[in-house]
Amino acid sequence: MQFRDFSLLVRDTKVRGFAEGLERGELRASRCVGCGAVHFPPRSDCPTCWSGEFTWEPITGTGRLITYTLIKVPPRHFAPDLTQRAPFSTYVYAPTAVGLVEMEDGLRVMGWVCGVAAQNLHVGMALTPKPEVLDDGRATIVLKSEGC
Amino acid sequence: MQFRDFSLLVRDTKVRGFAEGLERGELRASRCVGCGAVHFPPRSDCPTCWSGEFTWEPITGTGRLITYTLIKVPPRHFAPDLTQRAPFSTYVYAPTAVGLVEMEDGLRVMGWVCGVAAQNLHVGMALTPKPEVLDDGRATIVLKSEGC
Amino acid sequence: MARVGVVGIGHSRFGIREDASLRELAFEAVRSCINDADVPLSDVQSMVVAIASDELSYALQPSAQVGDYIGFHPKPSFRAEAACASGSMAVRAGWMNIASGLADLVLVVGAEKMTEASTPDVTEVLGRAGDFLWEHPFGMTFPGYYAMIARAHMAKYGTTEEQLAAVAVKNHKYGALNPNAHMRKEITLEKAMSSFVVADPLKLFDCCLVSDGAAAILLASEAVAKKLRPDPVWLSGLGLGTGSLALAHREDLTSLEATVEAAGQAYRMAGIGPEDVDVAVVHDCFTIAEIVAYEDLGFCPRGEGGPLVEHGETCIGGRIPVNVDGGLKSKGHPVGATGVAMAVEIVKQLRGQAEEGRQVPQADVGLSHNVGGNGQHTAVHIFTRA
Amino acid sequence: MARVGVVGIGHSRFGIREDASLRELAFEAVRSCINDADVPLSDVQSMVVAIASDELSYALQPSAQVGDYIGFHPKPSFRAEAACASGSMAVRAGWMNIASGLADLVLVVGAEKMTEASTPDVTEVLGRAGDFLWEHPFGMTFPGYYAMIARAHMAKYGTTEEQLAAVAVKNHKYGALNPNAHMRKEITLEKAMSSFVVADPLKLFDCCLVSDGAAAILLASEAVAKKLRPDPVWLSGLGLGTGSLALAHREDLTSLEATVEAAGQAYRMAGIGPEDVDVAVVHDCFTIAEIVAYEDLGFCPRGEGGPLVEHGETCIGGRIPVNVDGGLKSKGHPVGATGVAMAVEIVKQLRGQAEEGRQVPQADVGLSHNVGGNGQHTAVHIFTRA
Ligand SMILES: [Zn+2]
Ligand SMILES: [Zn+2]
Repeated sequence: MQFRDFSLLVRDTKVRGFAEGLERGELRASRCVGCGAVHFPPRSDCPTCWSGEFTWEPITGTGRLITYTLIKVPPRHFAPDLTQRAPFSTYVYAPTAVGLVEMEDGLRVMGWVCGVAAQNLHVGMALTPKPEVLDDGRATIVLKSEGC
Repeated sequence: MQFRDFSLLVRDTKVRGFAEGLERGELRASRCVGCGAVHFPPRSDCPTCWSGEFTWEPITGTGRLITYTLIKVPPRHFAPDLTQRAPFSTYVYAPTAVGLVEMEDGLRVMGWVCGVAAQNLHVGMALTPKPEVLDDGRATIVLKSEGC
Repeated sequence: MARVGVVGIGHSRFGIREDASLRELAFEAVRSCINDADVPLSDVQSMVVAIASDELSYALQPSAQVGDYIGFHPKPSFRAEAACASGSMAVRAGWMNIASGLADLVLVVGAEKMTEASTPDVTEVLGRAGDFLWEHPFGMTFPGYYAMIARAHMAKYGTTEEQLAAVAVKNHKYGALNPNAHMRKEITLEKAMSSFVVADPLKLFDCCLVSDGAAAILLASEAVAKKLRPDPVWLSGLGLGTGSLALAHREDLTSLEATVEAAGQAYRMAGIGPEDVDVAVVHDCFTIAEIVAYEDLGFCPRGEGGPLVEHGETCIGGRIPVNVDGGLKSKGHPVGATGVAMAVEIVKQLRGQAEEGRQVPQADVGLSHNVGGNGQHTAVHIFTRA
Repeated sequence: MARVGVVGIGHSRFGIREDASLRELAFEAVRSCINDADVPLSDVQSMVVAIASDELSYALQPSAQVGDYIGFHPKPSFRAEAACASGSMAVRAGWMNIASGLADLVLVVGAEKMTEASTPDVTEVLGRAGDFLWEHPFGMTFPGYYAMIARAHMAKYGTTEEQLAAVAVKNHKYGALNPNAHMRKEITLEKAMSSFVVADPLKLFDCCLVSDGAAAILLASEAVAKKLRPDPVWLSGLGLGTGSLALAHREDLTSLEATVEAAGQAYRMAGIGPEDVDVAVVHDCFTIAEIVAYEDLGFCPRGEGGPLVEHGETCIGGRIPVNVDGGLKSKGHPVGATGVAMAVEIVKQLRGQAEEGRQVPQADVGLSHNVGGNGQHTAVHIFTRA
């Protein structure tokens, strides 16, 4: 079975609003109507108050890089010679760095790091998570340095 | 991941001699050197006497059909429009019948039934199991009626 | 031996659930189970999760998706699997978890998300539940195996295609009354008989549905169960049997050795016989499977399964009501969920909480029968009120 | 609480086993286990099988392949799974099977056939052990997750790439002495440091091998164990913890919450502390994982895992010998087999049967630590001689 793209994966679920957000350039967290907890990755059911009602809110601002890696050996779905179908993000991003940033409110976002040379990456640096639509029309999440 | 063909499946194991037999037109059972038990599908380890030594012997003669079916909805690996790679047996055999014959010594062999119209199939009829190499160069097992 | 009780039951709606992912389906079942038990999830000490296919779940350790989404970590959880009988393996492991003294409140969850994959993909994955090396290469599909069992049963006992169809008609009749069922509509014998052939002699209406869904039960030690509710249902008999991987190796193609073995264990452990069972859910992945189950479970003599259903003896009011929740046939078969959903149904029946028209009167002893593949694994569980 | 003993151990050769299929590998381990226990398989009442991936096995209910091939049916058997920790889930389920009173002689088998698939395929399947929905789409691979853990550990504690490499050097040194190991050859620090980068900062020699293999143990109730042999090793402590599916949700990226939880449970149950452990096998799927395990298991204070291995304290003769079988790093990591193989190694050490140069003297208490995915599941088991 083939790896499916990100948007498709979330389209079939109660968090399909996330994919809609991505396509509009908005990175969204979900907020529980019952207890106010904010979740990213977004959830549509709350394990604290058991509510199933959520609203969407955008993740904005800049976060700090808390860890990162450079994937040099990509999995099959990113290996261009091994599959004709390029899912979600195309391999142009590999071996670019993948990072995890922590926002001021504590939410953490994983994404491709953009605009920083590998040797200049360091834990603690400021990066801004943004959705980005690639030239194949699919959306992904990018962590942008200033000026990128 | 794709379904792999039959010969490949057994090539990696201690029963790889079965695949070699198929290619030479011989349907083989395995006989345990320790206790003499004969196995089909072939085994290379004996759960009775725990021996790991086996010899090959051909399955010959005619058996009786003990059950059968006509597969009208084939699985993906036999569905011609859904995969470009036709493994083991090509779909030309579907929806031809699949049957299970019991030989005189009690061994049972599953295979494609050849040369019998669907409405003439019946439990108890005589059929002879034979390996057959298809036009794609891959081997399979066919249960042949007289004159087929 | 230690007694283990069921103190909570939960069930998602089964069907083509485009609105929910695997984890969201599991949440739905767990929420309803926790509500039913009226116990906070924080009191639950351990969990066992049944999901049949890594591949359909696009995940290794798919149980982690469930544990994470219901907020269960860092507490113990693992996955139990035996294809279509996975749910019953999780129930069994949950029982062992408590009876061994490791925990006294254990959640058992079964879930499967099947309808995202294409029909040929699902057919492919399920077909591998049989002997993928020596039988699958002959175009054998999951229906193909049961078609061979049906053909052998017809040849040996004179079982008819009409008797097979009678199973479907009965199960759709009850499924129509079950709000959680996938296909809530009655069918006629004519409709069943004239549906297209999938694997001769099995037609479309001889085959269960491919569904998404989840179910959950909460198990408790005897002391805790009695504290939590006045009416726990007891899991009094456990049986687990296995059969040869290849259909070719079954001495008798018209019976599942695994069921006979599992039933023997379960009846012995519960101290009852088939005649004591008031209501049963059996594994009707195909109509022939229900008929074979009648015989293997001892509900009727060998070869009389066809006449049993034909004469209405497995309807409510008959000798032994079977699959009055609709069965896999009409309620649906999200494979990992099925065994747990069977436990939910039997508890519902024993509590007298089934919907109108499908409640078996005075049901004190219930049985579930859950088969993996074409008989490689079978679990039989017996539930009692006293 | 009931005592459960290990009365037999079996282990196949690990490696690229082109000569054997999944079922044949399992047979190899079971045969050696049955020989070691000197008990006929017909006396064994029940079985639990660990296989991590349906997809790599080309089968639903892959446990049926094992049961069929060793001739176990119609007796009970099912599969336990938690990715790379599957083997320990089967050990746990085997313990529960006996402690619950359902059986008193239970076989536990772990097996995996991995090298038939291509490297990108295996990378793909293992990568799905993490959060396939929210993290896998960023090219995240299994090494990628541990690379992020390594980077965080380096940033917080100053752990160095040389310290990571020291784990590899140690484990290869001992693996060279283990006849069942996949790669029986020592490596130098220079070689490890100069190998190519897989996921920065992890290099090739920071990663475990992809292997085929199987292992088996036979568990018995206290009474049966004492009857069968004078020296049963007791499975005295069981711990099972879970962690968030997404790495992003770990409060501390330098520790696995699942390990801390599992270790706490196991130490409590066995009535011991980390200082009592004479020999340990820990889950070194990547070198950083072994360093984090030292800290999470309490073998050293937080942040001192790097110096611990650098100073030779986890070699024989040091404070606590770890992975003197070669670890996953050099012995190999057929994922489903690993947890069972860990039990085999600890029993071997406690019996004093390890090969020359890798036997820990006077080992009375042993510990195994087995992680599923990047910390979604962790099992810690404690074995004792008395
Ligand atoms: Zn809430
Ligand atoms: Zn023999």
